[in-house]
Amino acid sequence: DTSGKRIALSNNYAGNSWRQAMLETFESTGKQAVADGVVAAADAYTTSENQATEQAAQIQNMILQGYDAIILNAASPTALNGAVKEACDAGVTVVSFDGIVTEPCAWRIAVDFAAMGREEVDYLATRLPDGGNLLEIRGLAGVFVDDEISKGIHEGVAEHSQFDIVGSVHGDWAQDVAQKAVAGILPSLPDIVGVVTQGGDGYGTAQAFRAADRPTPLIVLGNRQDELKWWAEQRDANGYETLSLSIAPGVASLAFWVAQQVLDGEDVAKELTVPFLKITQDTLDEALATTPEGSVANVTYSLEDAQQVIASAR
Amino acid sequence: MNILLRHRIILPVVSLAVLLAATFYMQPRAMSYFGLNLLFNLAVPIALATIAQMMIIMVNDIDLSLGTFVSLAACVTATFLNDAPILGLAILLALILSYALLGAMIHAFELPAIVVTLGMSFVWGGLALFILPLPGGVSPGWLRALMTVKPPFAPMAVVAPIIIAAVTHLLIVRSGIGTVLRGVGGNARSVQRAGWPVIWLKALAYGLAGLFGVLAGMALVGLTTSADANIALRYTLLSIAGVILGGGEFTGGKVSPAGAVIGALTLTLAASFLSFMRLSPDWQIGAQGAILILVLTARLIFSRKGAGT
Amino acid sequence: MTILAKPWLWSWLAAAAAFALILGLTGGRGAGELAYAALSFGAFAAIVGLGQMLVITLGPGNVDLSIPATMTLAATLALKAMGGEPGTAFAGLAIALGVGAAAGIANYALIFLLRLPPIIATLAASLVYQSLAIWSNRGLRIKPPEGLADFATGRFLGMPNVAWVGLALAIAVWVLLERAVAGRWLLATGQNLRAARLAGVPVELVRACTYVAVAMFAALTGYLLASFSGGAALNMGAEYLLMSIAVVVIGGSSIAGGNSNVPGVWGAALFMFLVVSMLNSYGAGAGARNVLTGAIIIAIVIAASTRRART
Amino acid sequence: MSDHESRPIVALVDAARHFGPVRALDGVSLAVNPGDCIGLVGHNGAGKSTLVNLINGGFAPTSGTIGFGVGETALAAGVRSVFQELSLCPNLTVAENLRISHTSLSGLNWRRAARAEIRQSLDTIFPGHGIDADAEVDTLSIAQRQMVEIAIGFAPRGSMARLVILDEPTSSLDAGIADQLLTHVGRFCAGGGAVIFISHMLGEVFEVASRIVVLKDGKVVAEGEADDFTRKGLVDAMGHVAPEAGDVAVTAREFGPEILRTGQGLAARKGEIVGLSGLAGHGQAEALAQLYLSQSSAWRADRTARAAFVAGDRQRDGVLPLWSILRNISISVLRQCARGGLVERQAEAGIAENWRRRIGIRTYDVTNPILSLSGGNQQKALFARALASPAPVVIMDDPMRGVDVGTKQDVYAMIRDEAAKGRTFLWYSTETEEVCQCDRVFVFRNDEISAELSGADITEEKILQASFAMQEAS
Ligand SMILES: Nc1ncnc2c1ncn2[C@@H]1O[C@H](COP(=O)(O)OP(=O)(O)OP(=O)(O)O)[C@@H](O)[C@H]1O
Ligand SMILES: Nc1ncnc2c1ncn2[C@@H]1O[C@H](COP(=O)(O)OP(=O)(O)OP(=O)(O)O)[C@@H](O)[C@H]1O
Ligand SMILES: [Mg+2]
Ligand SMILES: [Mg+2]
Repeated sequence: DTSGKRIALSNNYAGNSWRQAMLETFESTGKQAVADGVVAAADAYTTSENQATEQAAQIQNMILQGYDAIILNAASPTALNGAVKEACDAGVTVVSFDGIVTEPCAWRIAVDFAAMGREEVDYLATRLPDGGNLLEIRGLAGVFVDDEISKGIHEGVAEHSQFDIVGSVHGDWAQDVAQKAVAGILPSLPDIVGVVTQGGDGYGTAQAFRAADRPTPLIVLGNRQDELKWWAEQRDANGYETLSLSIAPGVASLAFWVAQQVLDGEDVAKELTVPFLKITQDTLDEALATTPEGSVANVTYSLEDAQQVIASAR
Repeated sequence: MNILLRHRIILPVVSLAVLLAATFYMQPRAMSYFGLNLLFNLAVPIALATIAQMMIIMVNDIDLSLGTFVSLAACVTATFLNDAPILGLAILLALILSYALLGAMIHAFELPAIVVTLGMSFVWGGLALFILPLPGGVSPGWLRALMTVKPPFAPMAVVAPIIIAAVTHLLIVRSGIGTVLRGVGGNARSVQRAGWPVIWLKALAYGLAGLFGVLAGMALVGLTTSADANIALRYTLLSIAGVILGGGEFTGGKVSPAGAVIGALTLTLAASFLSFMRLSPDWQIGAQGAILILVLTARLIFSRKGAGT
Repeated sequence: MTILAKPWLWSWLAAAAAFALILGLTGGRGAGELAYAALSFGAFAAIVGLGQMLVITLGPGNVDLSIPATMTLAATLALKAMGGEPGTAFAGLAIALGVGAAAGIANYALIFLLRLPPIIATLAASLVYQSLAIWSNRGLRIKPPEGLADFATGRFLGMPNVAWVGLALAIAVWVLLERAVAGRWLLATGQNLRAARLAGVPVELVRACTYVAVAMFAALTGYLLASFSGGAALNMGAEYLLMSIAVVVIGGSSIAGGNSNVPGVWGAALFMFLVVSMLNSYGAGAGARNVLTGAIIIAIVIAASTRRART
Repeated sequence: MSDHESRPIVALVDAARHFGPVRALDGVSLAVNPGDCIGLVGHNGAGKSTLVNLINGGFAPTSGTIGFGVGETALAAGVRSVFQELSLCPNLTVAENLRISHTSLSGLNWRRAARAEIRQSLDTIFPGHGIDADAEVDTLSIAQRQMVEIAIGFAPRGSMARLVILDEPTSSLDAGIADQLLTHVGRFCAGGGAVIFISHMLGEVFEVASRIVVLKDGKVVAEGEADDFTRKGLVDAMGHVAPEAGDVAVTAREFGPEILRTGQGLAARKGEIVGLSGLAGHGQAEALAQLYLSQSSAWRADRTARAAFVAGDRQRDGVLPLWSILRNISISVLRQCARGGLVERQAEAGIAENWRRRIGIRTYDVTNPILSLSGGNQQKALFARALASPAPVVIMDDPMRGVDVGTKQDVYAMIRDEAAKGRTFLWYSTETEEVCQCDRVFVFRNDEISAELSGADITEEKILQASFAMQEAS
């Protein structure tokens, strides 16, 4: 019985649509769970700055506030270990997701980001058997997710030797930053057949190609609604075909249920994996229909989903 | 006269006390050895960084690179200092030295410090990315032990700021060289005319800032156990706010080390206080701004009073 | 000798050098394309830079750190109000500028009424604006009306429309500072506030107008940038915090106030775009890119200041 | 006398200093011996401050040599300088400021030693000064700061002061304190020390100097025992033929209606020259600043200003340091020479050039930076700024600080001229002689008006009486 337990979400950043969708999913899941008497409280906290130091302080405050579990989207996989350890020592359950922490006492709901990078290149190989030049859009420098995806992409390219990465820029997972970086490097690049991205940067990339009057290459997208809409428009106009994949913000609800299960005394493995959300030419219209304007394609996970994930990890 | 001198420190002390009382009221659990430690231990590196910023503000400059510098120091601490202590120490010393050099250069070429440090923030940040392209590294064991030591009576998080304040007060306010350094901020020309080599004094002030910046990075790693290239970016603005909150002024060499430390504690506490209030996530960020304004508004009441007497 | 003493020269030289280095890589191919991109993105930096320059001219300690938040808030509210409906572009512009003016007034009220140092006041206010932006739209990216998007990404006489806007504003600011009474007041206030007041300058009016102006410049930039890149994002202004200060100082304006430099702002804005493009084109990693950018900024400042000292 | 004591403390041989085309100092030879008290006089921009800066090492000479009796540098030779503008650190206490100059003061207990030393020095020079050694300098009045600076100059500071250079030390001191200083200078020289005393107040120079050196346009034009000069001879040597003060009788005039009255009781009629007097630091400057601020607004600028202000503390209140002389002057008339909000630059330049000629600012081009002017000439530019404006009331806060005799006469005449045309002047001065030229005088004591004098009542004795009465009573 977890009806007396209190769960907190520690979030380090609220400045993009993905995080906003994540907060919303958590809030609706949490509210419902409180209303159903599953838990006593489910509160979300966001730091004012995307910084590990602030989040560490936030976690320490949660310990003081006496939460029973903290679910955590971490600013850094290692810099929060001190605070997470303190939480564990104080008897608090810590479940990290998306931005996971390496501290062994915490649970991790991980997405295999490297696999995501590899899959992008694999997909390009099926579509472009002749290969060609690729442009890589990276995320925020110095962040673990950026490095993982990039690693996967480079592994993929090593495997499919017909591809060459001829340029790489940091788009910080933001359309406007990506647009600017791509516009700056394009003039010095040869013809590009494909763009591998990390999510949140595909639309900006497409805009930059359009502004430079270059043919639109095959851009792998990242599930943002504006990207999907652009994709649908291109498809209708000229049969454009691509793949979109990213982690679903609803993973916060999965983390919530995992934490609830741990509090409930379930035996849960420390390492859990969640598949990423993939949108193909066939599922595009469906995804577009269910994604709110300006948001991100999402799925909300239920208790059953969580139990399934837990069971498959055993 | 003495009232005026003292009142510069009264305000930070009062703000901290009020905020602390409000925090204890909302979260009585904080009123314990364990609670105080959780509340304040992350303020220790901030306090050190604030002191570093104060050294720069003391000579009428401002440092926009402090956050990236502390991040770099943290990266060095979590990698070289742990793996090869001698090399790590040498690198940290080189960092301090380069800060001193920067001060001398700013003086010699009469460069605006704000621009040079803005440029340096890119440099430090880039170097940190070289050292740790990925978050990671490990805190040296002795450092972790030092930062988590449990002294009798009061937790480390309370003892350390007191020590920092006392040491820097002696160094900056009481000592002869500290007086001359503040004099550089007050009127560099007259210090020069008295025969002091102002370029060395500037180098010294910047070197001290580098020293405290490095200490901040080390303390931070001791607490977080590892580092990343972006770990302390926030410290730039936080440290400036801390100096001002502590009764310092941007020009004229008017700074107070004890005030700066208290300012750092107040800022840390303000964030915790807000999280105890359980605001809606939409407003949590804005509330941090509001509380910053509120605390500084207290300055106004005091300065009006000060002017009245 | 006199031309070398012009502080704005160095930012233009640096921009030209970066431009040439990129073209060196491509063997001269893509020059027009690159110039077009530089003008497009430089325009945003130039517009916020012009605003920041006015504030920095007010003297030591004056700076607006709320530019990113104001950009985001203005863009968010304007795009939400327009909702992608055609024919709403001017209403959206009015909303954006109105938000800018309100933010500017709020910033100045904190500075004037509460006597907060501008750095702290605008920093604190920016957190509030950020909250407002989150609260109003929860980070949804709403598309601009088509006509507006076409304008923002379009060109006129071969130059991007946004660059024309930036150019017009630069000329307006230049005339203000060089010829107008108000500009003289601003420059006097920046040199010595007390002396300016005693010389009959309405210093508080000058300060208030300046803080409102910078916020409105930021709001306009936010509005244009959101239209340009297909929607407002909560973090869209982030990089313009350091950028706005950097273009002012690289452009040769004195950070000590009372002295400003319009052509330099544009040169520096182009440079900031081109240097990143150049380093990207040469395949520099994030670390090397940062170190080199920083080193170049410092080199420009040293070059400009030693030239000035010699004359 | 031992050998080195008979050698000059400092000797300049053909020393010159040029700033680009400006020959600030053009070949000066001068030896200062122990026991000398040299009065250095000259018009504004004659090169006095430049000479001082050469002796104390602030500037290197363009040509010629500077030799010291002891050691290689001015500091080692025991040369001390008291500069006219504030060269204390305002954020430090009086004792801490001594520490700055006393580079060898060290040890754990340096504060006690510094406090004792500065107290001792202040007590010796200015008995009854009432300055706390632990007071922060920015809480002191400008006169008190000047006293502290002088005391630091004469303090032993490890070695002994052998030559003290005083650049216009009395310009912000009132007569009583100035007398204390002159007495001390006499004592110091009698004890074997040397002093270079720069002042535009010739009376003081005659009182204290044993030898007088006259500079004109960077050259020594006259030099000799003080007794060999007459006041008129000195003024002639400085190159001015302006009439002496008092030559022009103050004629009784008709005034217009009263146009000003403050809560404090300060009042002025149209066309009147109203003087403010009393000991320095008794609220006169504050009263004037308040009056000006109440007459103008920080929020709007009237087309014609109601008042104009001439600052005495020009660094703090007057000069806009980055600008040319032209822009510094024209700031007060921008609204007059603007059309549609844009400045008409020809009109502006015309006004500035006109005033440069009328008031005799020593520059060949008004587009030169204001800081290239000597202190006195900067002050003239500030005068030009106020007089050029159409404001009916001109408020002057000790505006003659550092203005030379000849110029003073010109300015007096100009003020009377403008007053006759119907302008009102409020004029605070530390020099009683100037105040005596006014139509009406308010004497301040402890931030209040202690006497209002007019007509024949305006005499030095009456003013002094009103300044001191209360203090003697209490
Ligand atoms: N740094 C400088 N740059 C250019 N010109 C200078 C500089 N310093 C002094 N001068 C010029 O040198 C001349 C002598 O100046 P100085 O200050 O020595 O005169 P002064 O005799 O002290 O005059 P005053 O009585 O007004 O103080 C002046 O014409 C002045 O404009
Ligand atoms: N910032 C500066 N830049 C260039 N020259 C300067 C600067 N400040 C002062 N000077 C020069 O130094 C000389 C001395 O200036 P200062 O204000 O000390 O004059 P002063 O001797 O006090 O004037 P006065 O005797 O007229 O009161 C001036 O001639 C001026 O040209
Ligand atoms: Mg002089
Ligand atoms: Mg002088």
